[in-house]
Amino acid sequence: MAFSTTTIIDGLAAAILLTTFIAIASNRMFSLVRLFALQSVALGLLAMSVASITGAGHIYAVAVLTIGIKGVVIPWMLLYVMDKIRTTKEVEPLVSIPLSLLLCGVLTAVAFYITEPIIFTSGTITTITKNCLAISLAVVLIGFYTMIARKKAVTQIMGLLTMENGLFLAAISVTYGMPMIVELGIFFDILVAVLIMGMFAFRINKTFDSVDTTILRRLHD
Amino acid sequence: MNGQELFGLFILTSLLGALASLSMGRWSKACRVVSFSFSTLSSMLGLALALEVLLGSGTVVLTLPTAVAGFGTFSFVIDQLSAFFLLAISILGACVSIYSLGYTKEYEGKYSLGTMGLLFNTFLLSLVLVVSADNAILFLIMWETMSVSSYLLVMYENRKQDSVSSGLLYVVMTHLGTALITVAFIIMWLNTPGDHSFDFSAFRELGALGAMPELARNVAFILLLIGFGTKAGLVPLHVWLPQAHPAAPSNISAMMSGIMVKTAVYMLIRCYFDFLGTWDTWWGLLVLLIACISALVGVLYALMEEDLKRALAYSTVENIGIIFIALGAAMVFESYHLVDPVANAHLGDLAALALIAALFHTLSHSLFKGLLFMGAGAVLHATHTKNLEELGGLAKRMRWTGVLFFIGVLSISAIPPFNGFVGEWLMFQSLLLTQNITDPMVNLLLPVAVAVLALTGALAAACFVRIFGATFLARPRSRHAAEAQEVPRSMLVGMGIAAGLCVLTGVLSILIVPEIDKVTSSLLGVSIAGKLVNGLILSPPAGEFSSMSPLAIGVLLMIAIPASLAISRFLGGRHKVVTGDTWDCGTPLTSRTEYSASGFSEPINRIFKSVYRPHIEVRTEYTTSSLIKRRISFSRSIEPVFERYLYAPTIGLVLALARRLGFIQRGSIQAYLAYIFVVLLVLLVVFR
Amino acid sequence: MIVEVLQTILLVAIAPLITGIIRKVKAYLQSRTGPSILQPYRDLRKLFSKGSVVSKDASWVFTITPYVCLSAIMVAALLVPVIYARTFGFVGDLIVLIYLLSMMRFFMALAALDTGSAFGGMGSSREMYISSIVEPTMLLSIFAMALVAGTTSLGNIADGIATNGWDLVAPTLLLAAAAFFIATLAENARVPFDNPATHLELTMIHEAMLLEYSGKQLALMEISSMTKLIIFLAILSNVFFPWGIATDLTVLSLTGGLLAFLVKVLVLAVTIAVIESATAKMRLFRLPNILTVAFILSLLAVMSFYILGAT
Amino acid sequence: MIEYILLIPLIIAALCYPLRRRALVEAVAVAGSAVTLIASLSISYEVFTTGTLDEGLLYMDALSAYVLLLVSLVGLLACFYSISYLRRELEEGEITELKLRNYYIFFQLFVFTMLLVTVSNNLGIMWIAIEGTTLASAYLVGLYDRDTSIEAAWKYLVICSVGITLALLGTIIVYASSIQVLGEESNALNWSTLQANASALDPGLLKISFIFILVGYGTKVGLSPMHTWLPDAHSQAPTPVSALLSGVLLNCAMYGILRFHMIVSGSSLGAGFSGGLLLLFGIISVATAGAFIIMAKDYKRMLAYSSIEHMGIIAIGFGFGGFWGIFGALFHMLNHALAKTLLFFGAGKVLQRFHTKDIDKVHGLIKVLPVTGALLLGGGLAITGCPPFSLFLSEFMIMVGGLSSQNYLGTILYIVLLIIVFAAFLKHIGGMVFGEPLLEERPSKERRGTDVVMMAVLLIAILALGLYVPEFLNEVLDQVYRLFVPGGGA
Repeated sequence: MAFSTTTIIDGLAAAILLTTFIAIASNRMFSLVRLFALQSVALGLLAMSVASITGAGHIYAVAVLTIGIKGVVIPWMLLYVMDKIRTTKEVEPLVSIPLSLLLCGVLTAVAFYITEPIIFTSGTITTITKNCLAISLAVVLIGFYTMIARKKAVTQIMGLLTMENGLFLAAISVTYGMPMIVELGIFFDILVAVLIMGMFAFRINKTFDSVDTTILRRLHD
Repeated sequence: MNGQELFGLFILTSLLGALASLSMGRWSKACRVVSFSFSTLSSMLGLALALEVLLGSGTVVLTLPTAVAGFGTFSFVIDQLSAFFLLAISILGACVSIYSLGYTKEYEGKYSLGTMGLLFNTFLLSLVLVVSADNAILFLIMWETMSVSSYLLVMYENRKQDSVSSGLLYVVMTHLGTALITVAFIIMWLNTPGDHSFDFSAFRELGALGAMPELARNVAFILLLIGFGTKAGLVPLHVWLPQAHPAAPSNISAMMSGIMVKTAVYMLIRCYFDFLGTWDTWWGLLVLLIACISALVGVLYALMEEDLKRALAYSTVENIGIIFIALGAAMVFESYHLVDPVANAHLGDLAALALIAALFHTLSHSLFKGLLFMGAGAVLHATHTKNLEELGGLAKRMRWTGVLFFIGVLSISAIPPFNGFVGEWLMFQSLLLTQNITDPMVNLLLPVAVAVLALTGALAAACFVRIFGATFLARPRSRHAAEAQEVPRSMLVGMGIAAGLCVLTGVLSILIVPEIDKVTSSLLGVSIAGKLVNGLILSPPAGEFSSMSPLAIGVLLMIAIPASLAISRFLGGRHKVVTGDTWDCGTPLTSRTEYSASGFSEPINRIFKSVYRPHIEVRTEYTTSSLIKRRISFSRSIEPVFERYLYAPTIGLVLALARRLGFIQRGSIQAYLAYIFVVLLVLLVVFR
Repeated sequence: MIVEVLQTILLVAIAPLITGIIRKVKAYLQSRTGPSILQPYRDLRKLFSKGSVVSKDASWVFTITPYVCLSAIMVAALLVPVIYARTFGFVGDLIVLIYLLSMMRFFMALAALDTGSAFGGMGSSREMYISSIVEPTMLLSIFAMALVAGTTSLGNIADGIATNGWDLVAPTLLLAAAAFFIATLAENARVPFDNPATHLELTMIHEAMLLEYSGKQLALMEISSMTKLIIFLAILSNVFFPWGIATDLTVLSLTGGLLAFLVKVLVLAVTIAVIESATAKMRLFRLPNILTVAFILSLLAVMSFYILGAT
Repeated sequence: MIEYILLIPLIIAALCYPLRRRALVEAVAVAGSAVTLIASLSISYEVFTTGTLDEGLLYMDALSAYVLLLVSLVGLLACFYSISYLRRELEEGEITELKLRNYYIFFQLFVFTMLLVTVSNNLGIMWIAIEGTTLASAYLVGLYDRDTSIEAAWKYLVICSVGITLALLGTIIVYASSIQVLGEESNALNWSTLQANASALDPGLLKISFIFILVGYGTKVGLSPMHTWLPDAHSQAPTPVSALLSGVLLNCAMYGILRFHMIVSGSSLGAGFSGGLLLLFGIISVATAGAFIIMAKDYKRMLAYSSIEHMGIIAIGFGFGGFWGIFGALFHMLNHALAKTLLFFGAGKVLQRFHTKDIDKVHGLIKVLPVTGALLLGGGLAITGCPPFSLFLSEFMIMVGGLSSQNYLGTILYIVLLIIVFAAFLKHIGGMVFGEPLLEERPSKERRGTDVVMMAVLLIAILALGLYVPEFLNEVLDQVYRLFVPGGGA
């Protein structure tokens, strides 16, 4: 049982990393959102698996919230925003896709390099899911990288969300989730953040006739 | 009234004066009178306080609540050394206050006199508190209060771009100095015994040999020298001085040049002789070296300067150099004396002599430089120009100003029996009596200081002939000068007191030197008054070396001048004095044919060409024919060596670096995120 | 006390004579008859009986300068040993002397500027320029002697060296004397620094400063200049080579001192005259070269005192 | 007890919502801020006298109380200043009535989040609160409908969110290390517990987590090179908000770092690791800020860079450690808050008079706005660390801290940079205050309202603190300092 569940967990973690890579490779906005939804669902399933092992009730709740908010509500909101501001359908990366993929590969290696002592050497962390830490850090870094390498405001929001997913994975993997109240607060914050950012994306579009953030260069020294 | 009450009253008066000026800012005239009456009054109180301590014995102590526990006791103590500087501050403060009554009139309606009164009173107060602070932090606070108030006063004519940039240079330099002083104090604090203390009483315990590690002592010495040297105007830290002094209103220049730069002398004396102890001979030699350079550079630049006040400012650099020559000599002697007080007892005497010379010259310089700046202010007041090439002929138009300025010029040129001469005489004596130092290298270096002192004196005389000549003599070179009128009486009174004291402190130096000896003996523990003064004669301590009596010289001159007058009357009888034109070789003379100030200094410019690196530009405009010239214009500029080769590159470097760094804030959010990304990765990889 | 006053009066009294002698010797060397050696006295008498013309541009500085100059030089004369190695030492020492001379020059330079004449300005400028190097030279060279004698009082220096003999002083003395001699020429406006006989506008220095003076005022200035010259000669002969000077108050030694002084001064006067006849005036801007040499010589004199370890 | 203080701004925000009259909104907002201050004072008094207040999720010790006081004090000042400032903006048509009301609502929410930062015990909640500050203030930063304000708000939002996200990862890692020791208890994320058990925590994890925290919250603090949002946001926000951002928001974020710093210092890593990093980033920040102050063209941006500089100084102080370093840094938090508030208030007045943020276009303030000009100059001298202002004392203490902890290189850099900043800052301020005004002349007298009085009071306060630090403040700072000594310290 334990064997098979950890296999599932590892598989889901790998799926999350994979979706992140595909998101880097994709150049259609809609597929980005869909990939994000997929990733969130995978994350929710992973949380459920963990919950099934540890039997911690609040993780189930968190898993449901993840699937509900990140897998459904937020993608829907993003699609709504994209629809409203009628942006082009292309992603418009700053760095070419092959190079990005290469860099993200490097980032994954770096993430593993960084977390390696924590996972294997120190032995302080005893969770069965600790191997996922490297993947979660990789997802955080790649999400971060997305924000740097993409032009559009919406893609930046999605990069941030990807980072959050990575974080969430980390939380699950090394601590079996944060205390409930904290989790709830975090979800609330993320939701509000996306809302506000979406609003600003509107305002940017209205003011500049574009959601390209590289033209936001009035303020400089 | 005892000393403490007097001190309290002094502080109260100053504060009241400051507040009163601030609140009366609306009524210019009343404000002018009130603020400077208050400052005169407080100066008088300061004078009384100084005399009480100097003539009596013991100290006056005033304690404030401490800012932060751990900072020690915030108290003001007036001991002999403080009292001496308090004396100088009060005298000049009183003169300048009276002078300002009239001088500031021209600011009515242009700038706020309330501000002037506020700042002037604060400045005066902070000067006194600087020389009496008895705690390192309290001292720093007062020191910067002094700097800031003087900075604001320099910027008083704040709509002139010139004042603003000069003020900035000044405040930045002085801040730099303060930073170094602060570090030095912290180093000293770290070495105070037991539970570290910022009190000066704890600092005094550092003077024992070995109380501080060698490195810490030397670092503290260097930092203090640079820090206070900045304020004093030692080369190459002097650059602010010729900028700030001319930009300030003249009453402020007088205070700054006359007394503010001396507070650095005060504190260096206290730090070196009172706290650290001058155990190393090289300290004194270094001071001597820098002092020699300062004296020479100061006077050389003063000779070339066409701005009256700037020339005076450079002359301050020179005189600070002279004071530091004596100070350095005292440090050299004291270093031998400290090591072996018995065998080198005579060197202890010499140290005392050199220190007396330094202090005497400090007092004299505050008087005559104050006087000269006030005189320059009077000239400025009457002619609205301080360009030497536009002045001239004022001796006839401003008779009293001319006479008073002349007394200042005589004093600063060390003409006997004025006070400037007495100071230099004492210095020469202390430098010449060095045969008994066992180190031959030191023996060789001291004559160089003598040579520099002599050279400086001669050049200074040339400089002041030029300044006085160009300003007051011959014909006016511009309409401003031609229409000049005598200044108001209060200004003359202020200058008159200073001029009178220049003469008195010279002629009656016999009375003053013993008092200064009390000051130095409180520091060095050696009193030489008994050896120095016999009746009317000043003679240095080493037996029959030499003697001099300023009083006798004064009396002799006073006899000789009427005598020569009488003789010339007597010989050949009375004859008429006819007034006529100056010999003009047949072509009428105009003010344009006079020797100009630049012309006057041209030969010296030639000798010291390698120092000045003059840049001469002659431009000729022709008429239609290339043979007939329409006009020829000539301009000569000397290279500002320190500004160009020391300061400009430093500033340039900082600016270039800043500009380089500017690329990081280009507005791209992607780039901004990338910085965070990179920092994060680097830290994680380094510290994983 | 009386002797001190008397020797000062003697010094002042023979001052014009020395000037006369120098002129006479120069005339002789140039194969002229030349005026009598008493001619300077006659000139002075003549000048005293004349009125003065004062420029309308001049101020009080111009008026007081002759009196101040004369007074300063008289006070200075009090400090110089002539025939007896005691002076009014308590009044001042060599530093006072040098600064009194500087006072005289200071006033002269100002007075020259006062009339607004270009010549005056030129003379004043050049005078201050030369003196800026000459003054330290004088000071240092006498300091060298002061170190040797252990006192800066001129009388005591003379006394000390006269009593102690040659071995005490040799190298320091020679260097210092050479420097001081150059300084003497420069200070007294002699060739090669200046030509006392010229009124050629572009070359004169000292005379340019006196150009506007006339009558009595000129006479006073002339006396001052002449006295200045003899003071320098007296210092040369009695501070650097004090042998023969009276060190006690016997008639014999005083007479000996007088004779020695006259002989020494005469020798110096002739030397000056010979130099003036044999050399040409230097270009103004080449003067620093020789002056700097003198300055370095004097510095070396002081240093050699320490280097050679004399006490 | 503590929750009341949190409720006040929330209630006020809610009260403002239905109000339609401008004056009423203003009155309610100011009254609310005043009540907040009073409540903070009383609760802080209790903390300072009894030591700590423990209410589970909410917890206060001296450090919390100290920062709490700063928040509510500057909050009140800024709220008060907002009245005249925003009325003027309304007159000029820069904002609408609706925006004005929303402004006060978000203002109170902003204050609420900052208060929450200081009183939360749980590091997770603290994280939520800090993220909340970003969200609440983003509206305020982007209040004006100008393209530049939107740009600034966007950058602020995105960059700070990213930073905060990283900080959450740091928090998670700390949590991971703590549940190994404490088990999965609800207080395993409480810093009070963590600090008490710091020595048992795994140093490797703490290291990684502190890096995330430093980079994450450091973004919010404005440590260079994560500071990039700061000048944009400060220059575009309405001036009272800039004051609030500079004066206390940065301190709040710094508070977040400090909590972790205390935990890490208590662990087997000692204070060297986190202190060293703080020192490093402090110096980089001061250097960067210095460079930009030198090149500054916009005075509000210059003030923002100066905030970066001062946060760097505070970081340096904590980095040096020791009594004087920490004491100085704490004191500097207060001083900087007061001085920067003063400067922003002055800058606001200048902006409304000259309608430009260009340094080169503002001259002769002393003539045009004599009192503001004088106060601005005083503030400029104060902020650059000139005695007799209190910033000198705190900077001096940090210097003492540096030399006594034998960080010679650090101290030298610190001093050199301070001098450079001093020169550059005064050059700009001097150029603005003095000189001949270039104003197209519409001679109008300076409005000397309550805002000028407030500025004067602030200046007098920093002047007085520079000469004498009252006994109680001394005591408070000392109490706070003792929290930094591992093991509670005596």
